[in-house]
Amino acid sequence: MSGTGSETTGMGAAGATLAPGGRGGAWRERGRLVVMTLGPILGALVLSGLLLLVLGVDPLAYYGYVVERGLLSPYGVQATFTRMGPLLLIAAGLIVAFRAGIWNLGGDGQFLLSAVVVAALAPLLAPLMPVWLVLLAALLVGALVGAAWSLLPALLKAYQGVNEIITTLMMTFLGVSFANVLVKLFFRDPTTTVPQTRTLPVADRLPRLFDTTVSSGVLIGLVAIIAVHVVMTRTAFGLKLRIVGANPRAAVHAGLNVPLLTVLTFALSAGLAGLAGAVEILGVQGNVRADWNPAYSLTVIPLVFLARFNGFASIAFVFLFSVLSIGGESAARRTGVPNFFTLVVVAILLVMLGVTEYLDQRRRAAGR
Amino acid sequence: MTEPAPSPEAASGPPPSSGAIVTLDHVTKRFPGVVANDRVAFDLFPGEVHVLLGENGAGKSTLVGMLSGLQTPDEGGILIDGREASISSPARALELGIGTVFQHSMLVPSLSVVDNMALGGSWWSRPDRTGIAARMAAVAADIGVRIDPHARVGTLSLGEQQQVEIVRALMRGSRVLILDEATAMLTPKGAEDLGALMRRLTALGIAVVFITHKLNEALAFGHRITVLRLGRKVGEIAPERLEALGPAAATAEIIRLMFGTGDRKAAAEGGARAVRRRVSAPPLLEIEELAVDDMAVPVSGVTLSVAPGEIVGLAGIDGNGQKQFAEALAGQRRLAAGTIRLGGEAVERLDVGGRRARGLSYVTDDRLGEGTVGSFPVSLNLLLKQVGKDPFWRNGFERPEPIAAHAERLVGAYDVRTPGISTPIGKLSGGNIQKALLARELTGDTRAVIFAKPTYGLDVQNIRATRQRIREAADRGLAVILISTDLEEVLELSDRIAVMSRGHVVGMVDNDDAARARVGELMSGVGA
Amino acid sequence: ADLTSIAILTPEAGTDYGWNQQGIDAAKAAGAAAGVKVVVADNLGYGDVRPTLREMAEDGAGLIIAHASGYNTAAPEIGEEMKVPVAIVDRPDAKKPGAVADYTASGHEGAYLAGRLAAKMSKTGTVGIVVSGEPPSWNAQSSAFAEGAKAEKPGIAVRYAVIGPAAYSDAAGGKRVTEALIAAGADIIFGQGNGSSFGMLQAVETNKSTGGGPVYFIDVIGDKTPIDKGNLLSSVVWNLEPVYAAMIKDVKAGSYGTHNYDINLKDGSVKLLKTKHIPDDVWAQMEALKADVISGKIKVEAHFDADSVHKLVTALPTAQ
Amino acid sequence: MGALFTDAFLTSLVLGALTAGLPLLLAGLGEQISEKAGVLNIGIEGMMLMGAYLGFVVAYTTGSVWLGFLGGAVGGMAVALPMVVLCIRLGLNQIVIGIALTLGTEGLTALLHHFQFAQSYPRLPAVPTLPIPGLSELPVIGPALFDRPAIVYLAILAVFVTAYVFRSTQLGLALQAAGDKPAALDAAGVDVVNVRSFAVFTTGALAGVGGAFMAEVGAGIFVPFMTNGAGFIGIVLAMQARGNPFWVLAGALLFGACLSATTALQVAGVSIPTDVIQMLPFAAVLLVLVLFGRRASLPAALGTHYVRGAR
Ligand SMILES: Nc1ncnc2c1ncn2[C@@H]1O[C@H](COP(=O)(O)OP(=O)(O)OP(=O)(O)O)[C@@H](O)[C@H]1O
Ligand SMILES: Nc1ncnc2c1ncn2[C@@H]1O[C@H](COP(=O)(O)OP(=O)(O)OP(=O)(O)O)[C@@H](O)[C@H]1O
Ligand SMILES: [Mg+2]
Ligand SMILES: [Mg+2]
Repeated sequence: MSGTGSETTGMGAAGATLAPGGRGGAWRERGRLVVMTLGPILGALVLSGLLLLVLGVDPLAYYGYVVERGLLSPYGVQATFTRMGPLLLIAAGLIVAFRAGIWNLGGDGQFLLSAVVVAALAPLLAPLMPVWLVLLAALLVGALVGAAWSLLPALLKAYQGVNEIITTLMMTFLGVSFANVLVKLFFRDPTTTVPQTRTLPVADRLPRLFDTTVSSGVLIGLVAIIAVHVVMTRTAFGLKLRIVGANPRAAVHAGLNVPLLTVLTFALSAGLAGLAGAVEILGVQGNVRADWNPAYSLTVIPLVFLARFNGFASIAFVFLFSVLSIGGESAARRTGVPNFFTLVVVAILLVMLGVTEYLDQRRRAAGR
Repeated sequence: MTEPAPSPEAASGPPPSSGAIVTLDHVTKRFPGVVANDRVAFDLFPGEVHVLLGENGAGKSTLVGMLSGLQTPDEGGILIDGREASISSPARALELGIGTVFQHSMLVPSLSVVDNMALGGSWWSRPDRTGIAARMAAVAADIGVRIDPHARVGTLSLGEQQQVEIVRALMRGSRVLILDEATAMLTPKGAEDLGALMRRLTALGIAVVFITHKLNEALAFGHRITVLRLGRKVGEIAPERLEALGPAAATAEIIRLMFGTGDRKAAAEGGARAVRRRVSAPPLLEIEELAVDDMAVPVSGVTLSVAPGEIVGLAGIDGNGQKQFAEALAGQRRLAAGTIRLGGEAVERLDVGGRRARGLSYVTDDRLGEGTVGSFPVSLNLLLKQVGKDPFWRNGFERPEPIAAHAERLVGAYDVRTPGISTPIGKLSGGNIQKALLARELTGDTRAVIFAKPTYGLDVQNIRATRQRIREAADRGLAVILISTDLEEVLELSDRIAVMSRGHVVGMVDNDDAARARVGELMSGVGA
Repeated sequence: ADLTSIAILTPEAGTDYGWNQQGIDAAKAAGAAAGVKVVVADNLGYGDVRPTLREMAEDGAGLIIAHASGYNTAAPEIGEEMKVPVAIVDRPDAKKPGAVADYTASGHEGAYLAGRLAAKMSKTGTVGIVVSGEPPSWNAQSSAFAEGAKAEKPGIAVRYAVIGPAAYSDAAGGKRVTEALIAAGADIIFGQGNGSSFGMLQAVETNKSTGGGPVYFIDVIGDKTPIDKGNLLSSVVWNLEPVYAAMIKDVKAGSYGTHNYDINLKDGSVKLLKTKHIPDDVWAQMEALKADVISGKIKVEAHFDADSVHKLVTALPTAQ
Repeated sequence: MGALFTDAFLTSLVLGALTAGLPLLLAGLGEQISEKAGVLNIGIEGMMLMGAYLGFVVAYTTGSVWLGFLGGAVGGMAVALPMVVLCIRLGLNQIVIGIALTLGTEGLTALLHHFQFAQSYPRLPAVPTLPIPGLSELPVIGPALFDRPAIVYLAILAVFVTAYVFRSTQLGLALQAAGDKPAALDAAGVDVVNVRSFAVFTTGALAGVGGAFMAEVGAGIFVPFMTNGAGFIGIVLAMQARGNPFWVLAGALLFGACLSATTALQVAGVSIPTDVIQMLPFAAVLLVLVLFGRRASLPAALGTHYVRGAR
C-alpha cells in the first residue's frame, strides 16, 4: 500500500460500480442494483432470524418491534431521524475520503475531540451572543478541530507517503485519551462532582424541527451528505478528487496537484467528522462526560461501503442502521434478547453484502 | 557482437529427430480489447534455441505466460512430450521443468539475491544459503557475470537484476528455458556469454525459447525463428532454411515478416509521403540539454528542436529513456537540467496544466495506467486534462450538455467505437481508447504534440488511422515528436529521426533512403 | 397523582451483583410493594439514552429512574419535555419540585465501617482500594473507607489505584491492579467496579498476602455470597428499595422533587454484610460502631470528588 | 515511602507489565505475520475476543489450562476462517470484512456470555507457574519473569520462532514475498493464496491464544468486551515494528510498562490521570512515524488482492 495507490486496498469492485451504465442497460442496471442491495438485507434478516430462533425468540415478533419502534411510532421514528444527524455527517466525510482513495479510519478521534471542544466552548459563548451565532461559531469550530486532528496524517500521507490507516488509527487512540484529559483537567464543569464539561442549556441547542423532538442536526447531515454527493459527482473539484482516488497516475498525467488534493481531502473528511461531533453535542447531548465515546465512525465505515460511496444510498443505509439501533434496543427489551444482538445483525449484513457482490462479479464475468 | 554471423553450432543444430518437448496447439488468448495470441501454433524441440521475434505487443510475452503457467489459453491446447497437458500454475510449469526469465522483474526487492533464488522450497526447510551462493557463483562465472549473493535485490540496477534472474533460471536445471528479453539489459559482452551458454545448454538437449528485439542476437544464437505479428504467427524459419539463407537474406526475410512489406503497403494505401517537404520555418519546440534523474534510466543532454509542421521521430528499443524524456517534456517529471521553449517562451518551469494551456500535448503510451480512468465514462475521459474549464464547467459545476456535445463531436470525428459516451472507457478496445486519447490531445489550441508509442498494441486498421491522424496534425502546422519502438512507423512518418539509447540521443538522421539502414544500425546498437 | 408504572434505566445488564442489579432488583421490589408496574431497560450503555427515556415516558411510566450518573443530563431534560418526574444520581443540585429528585446514593457510612473492619482484620497493616473509574459515589466510599481505616489504626497504609479510564469491563486490568496492591502489602481489598470487579475477586482468590495469609475482598453495593469461593469478607450492601419506595410515595402524594433521597445506615438501606469470615467479637464491635455512626457520635462526611480521595490516600504513606 | 517499593511490589509491577503486555504481544505478532504476507487484518480484535471466550470456556469446562489455550487458538482461527474465504480467496475488501468480523464477534460472545455465565460468573483458579531453576531465584525479576505460567515462555519463544521463521526459513521468505511482490512468489511456484491463508490462520491462532491468555491468566474470567481494543493496539504495534518481531515485543512491553507505571504512581500517591500516561505509547509511536515514516516501511502489496496474470 505504498504511495498514493488507491486500488491497492482492493476496492476494485466498489470503484467499478461507481460509473453510470450505458443508457440502454440503465433499467437492467438499476434492477441489478436493487437486487444487489436488497438481497443481502433479506439474507441477513433470514440468518439473524435463524439465530433468534436458536435463542428461543420469535423472529417475526422481534422484527415487528424493531419496525414498530424504529419506524412507525412517532417518538421512535423521531429518535431515528435525530440519530441520523451525526451518522450522516460522518458518512459524508467518509465518502469524500474513500472516493478520493484515502482510508481515513480516524473518524472517531476527530469526532470526539471536536465534541469536547464544542461542549467546552458553547456554554461559555451562550451568555455572550445570540443563540444562532453561538451555534454557528460552535459548528465552525467543531469542523476546524476535526480537520486539525487530521493534519498530521494528511501531511505524512501527502508528502511522505506514510500509510494513513496507521496514522489515523493512532490519532484516534490519542484523540480518545486526549479528549478525556481535556474533560478532566481543563474543561471540567466546576459545579458538579461528575467529570464532565459544562452543559449547554436545552434552549440554546440546535432548534428542533417543527413540533417534534427531531434535532435539526439531521438537516445539517442531509444537506452535508447531499452536498458531498453533488460535489463529488457534479463538480470539477469532486471530479479531481475522484481522479486521484481512481487512478493517481492519471491524476499526475492530467496535471493535478495530488499532494494538495490529498491534504484537502483529509481536511474535508475530518472536518465533516468534526461537524458530526459538534452536531451531536449541540443537538443532543449538551455536554461531554469523561470516557464518553460512541465510536460511530467504525460502524458507519461499512455502511458507506454498503452504499458504494453513493450519498443517497448512504442516507438509506444510515436510516436503516438508525432504525435498527433505535428499534433493536426496544425489540431486544421486549423480547428479552440482549441488546448485543444488534451487533450480530450488522455483522451478518456486511458479510452477506460482500458475498452478494462477489457473486455479482462472477455473474458478470461469466456473462461476457 | 559487431557481426551478426550465425555461429557454427547454430548452423549445425541437432535435427529435430525427437519430437517436440512443448507444443502449443493453436492457442488463443484474449485480453479486454486485444487478441494477444490468435491461434498460434508453436513447437519447441530439445537441443534448439527457438527465437521469438515480433514488434512490441505482438504477443510474445503472452505466449511465454501460457508456457510458464501465468496465463491459461482461452482456446487451443498445450502438449508436453506429445501428451495433452495443462500448465495451470507457475508451480506446475516448474514441475514440468519449464524455467522462465520474465520480461518484467520477478524478484522480490526486499529479499537478498540468494533468498530470491531460494524461494519455493518446502515451507519449513532452511534455505541453503551457502550452497545456493556457491552454485550461483559457478553459474554466474559460466555466463561471465558477477553478482553479490547477499545484496538486497532492491539495491541492484535493473541490469543486475536481470542477470540474477538468468542465473536463477539456469540454476533450476530446467529442460525448457525461456528467456523473455533477457539480454535487454546486458552488455554486448554479457549477451555474447549468454549466447555461448545457450549453445552449451542446447548441446545437453535443453530447449531454449529466446525473445529479443536484436536481430543480430537472434541470428547468432537461434536455431529456429518464429515471428509474431499482432498476435498471429506470421512465419517460422526452420533450422535448415535459416542455415541456407545466410545472415543477410535471413535478416531481410525476418524484417519482411515482422513489419510486413512496409513500403509497398504504405504506397498502395497512399498514406506515406514519398518525400517530406523541407521545413523552413523557425523551430516551434526547442529542447536544450534536457536531463532527468531516474533510478533506472537517467536521461541527459537531449537537445532537439521541432519546427511547425515537422515530425521528429524518436526511435529506439523500449526502455532507453524515451518515457522519462516524454514525461519530463510534458511536465510530469522534474527536469534535472535543461530548457524547453515553446514558441520562444520558456515552459520548463510550468506544470502539466501550464504547458498544456500554452499548447503542448502529450499522448501517453500507457493508456489505461495513466492516460485514462478506466471506470469513468468516455465523455469525462475526453476532458480529463481540462477539468473545471469553461464551458464544460461553470462555477465549478459540471454542465452535462456541453460535455455531452463535446464528447459526441469527438467520438464522431475520431470514429471512436463505443456503445455511448457514458460507457466506462476501460471497456473499450485498445484501438478505441487510443482514438479517444488522440481526440483529447489533438483538440483545442494544441501547437506541439508528443506521441508515445501511439500504435502500440493496435491492429492494422487502427494503426493506419492513428498514423493518418499524426500526419494530419503535422499538416495543420503542429510540431510533432513521435516516440516509437516500431522502426517502420518512424520511417513512415518522420521528417527527421533521432535514435535514443541508454538515456542519450545517439544520432539524428534525415529520413531519406539511407535512413532505414542507418537507424536500424543505431537502434540495434550495431553502429553506435 | 395516580401512578401505575415506573421505569428504570441501567447502563449494563442487571446481572452484575452490583450497581445495575441492585437498582433493578430494588425497583422491582419497591414497585411490587406499592402495586406499581416496573419496566426495566438495561444494557443501554453510556451513549444516548434519550430515545429510551422518551419511550418509557410514552409507555406510561409515571416515574423514570435514570440509574447512572451518565444519564443525569439527559433524564431531567426529557423528564421536562415529556412531563414525567425523573430520578437521577450525582446531581443533587438538579432537584426540582414535581420533576427531578436526586438519590446520590453513597454508602459512605457503610464504607467507613468497612474501613474500620478492614483495619481490624488486616494482618499486614496495609489495605487497598481498587476502582475501575472515579465516579462520585465511588469517590465518597473510597474516601470514607480510607478515613475509617485510619480512624481504626492511625498507622495503617491505605493503597489506592484506578484501573484505567473507562475500565469498567477490564477484568484483566482489575486483576493486575489488585495483584499490585496485594504485592504492596494489602491483605484486604476494597473493590469497586463492574465487570472488572470479577477480575479483582479472582486476584484475591488466587493470591496470598505478603504475610502469607489469605487476602480478603470487600465488595460494594451487591451481595456476591452466591458466587463466593471463600474470600468475600464483607460488602457495603446498598438497598435502594426504601429510596424507590419513598419516591413512589412522594409521586403519589405530589411532593416529589421537594427533597433528595439518600441511603444510610440508620434505615438499613446501607449495611455491612456479615460473612462467616468475620469473627463474632469483631462483628460485635462493628455493631457498636454502627450505632455510633447512626447516633451521630461518629461523623462521616461524603467527599464526592476524586481529589479528596487522592489527598486522603496520599497523606497516609508518610504517616507510617 | 521507602517501605512501598519492596521487592514484592516491584515484582508485581514487572509482572503486571508482562501480563498486560503479553496479549498485545501475541496480537501484534499475529498481525505482523498477516501484514508481512500482505493482508491488513482489521478483524484481529474479533479473533482475540473469540479466543478469550473459547479459551475461557474450554479451560473452565475441562479444567485444563492447556486445552484452554488450544480452545483460544481454535476460536481465533474460527474468526480467521471467514477472513480467509472472503478476503484472501474471493478478494473482498479487507477493511470492511475486518470490521464486520470484529462487530459480529463482540455481539456473539456477549450473547453467549449472557446466556451461559451472567448468573454464575465462574472464575478460574490460579494458573500454575513453571519456575525456571536458578533464574527464578533472582530478586524482583526472578518471580516476575521466571516463575510464570509456561505459556508466557512460549509466547516469548514465539517471538524468537517468528524471527527465525522470517529470517531463516522458506516460509519466512514466502511470507515476505507474498507481501512485497506476490507475482514473484507465484512465478517461483508458490501459491500466494495458500501462503496468505496460512498467515491469516496463524494470526487467528496467535490472537486467539492472546485472548485466551487475557481470560485465563490476565483476568481468570471472561466478561463481554474484555479485550477492550487490544487488537487495534496490536495493529499499531505490528505496523510500527516494520517486520521485526522484537520490536513488537518491545512495543508490547512498553504498553504494559506504561500501565504498570500508572499503577505504581497511583499507589505511591502521585495523582496523574491515567489518560495522560496511556497517551504516551501512542505518542511515541506517532513520533517514530513522523521522524522515520517512509514509504518503504510497509509491504508494497499490503491490502491488495492478488490475481495471477493481471496487470
Ligand atoms: N495481463 C494482461 N491484461 C491485459 N492485456 C494484456 C495483458 N498481457 C498482455 N496484454 C496485451 O496483450 C498484447 C500482447 O502483449 P505481450 O506482452 O504478449 O506482447 P509482447 O510481444 O511481449 O510485447 P513486448 O515486445 O512489448 O514485450 C498487448 O496488447 C498487451 O497490451
Ligand atoms: N476477453 C474479453 N472479455 C470481455 N470483453 C472483451 C474481451 N475481449 C474483447 N472484449 C471486448 O470486445 C470488444 C471488441 O474487442 P476487440 O479487441 O476484438 O476489438 P478490436 O476489433 O480489436 O478493436 P480495436 O481495433 O479498437 O482494438 C471490446 O469492447 C472489448 O473490450
Ligand atoms: Mg484490438
Ligand atoms: Mg513482451
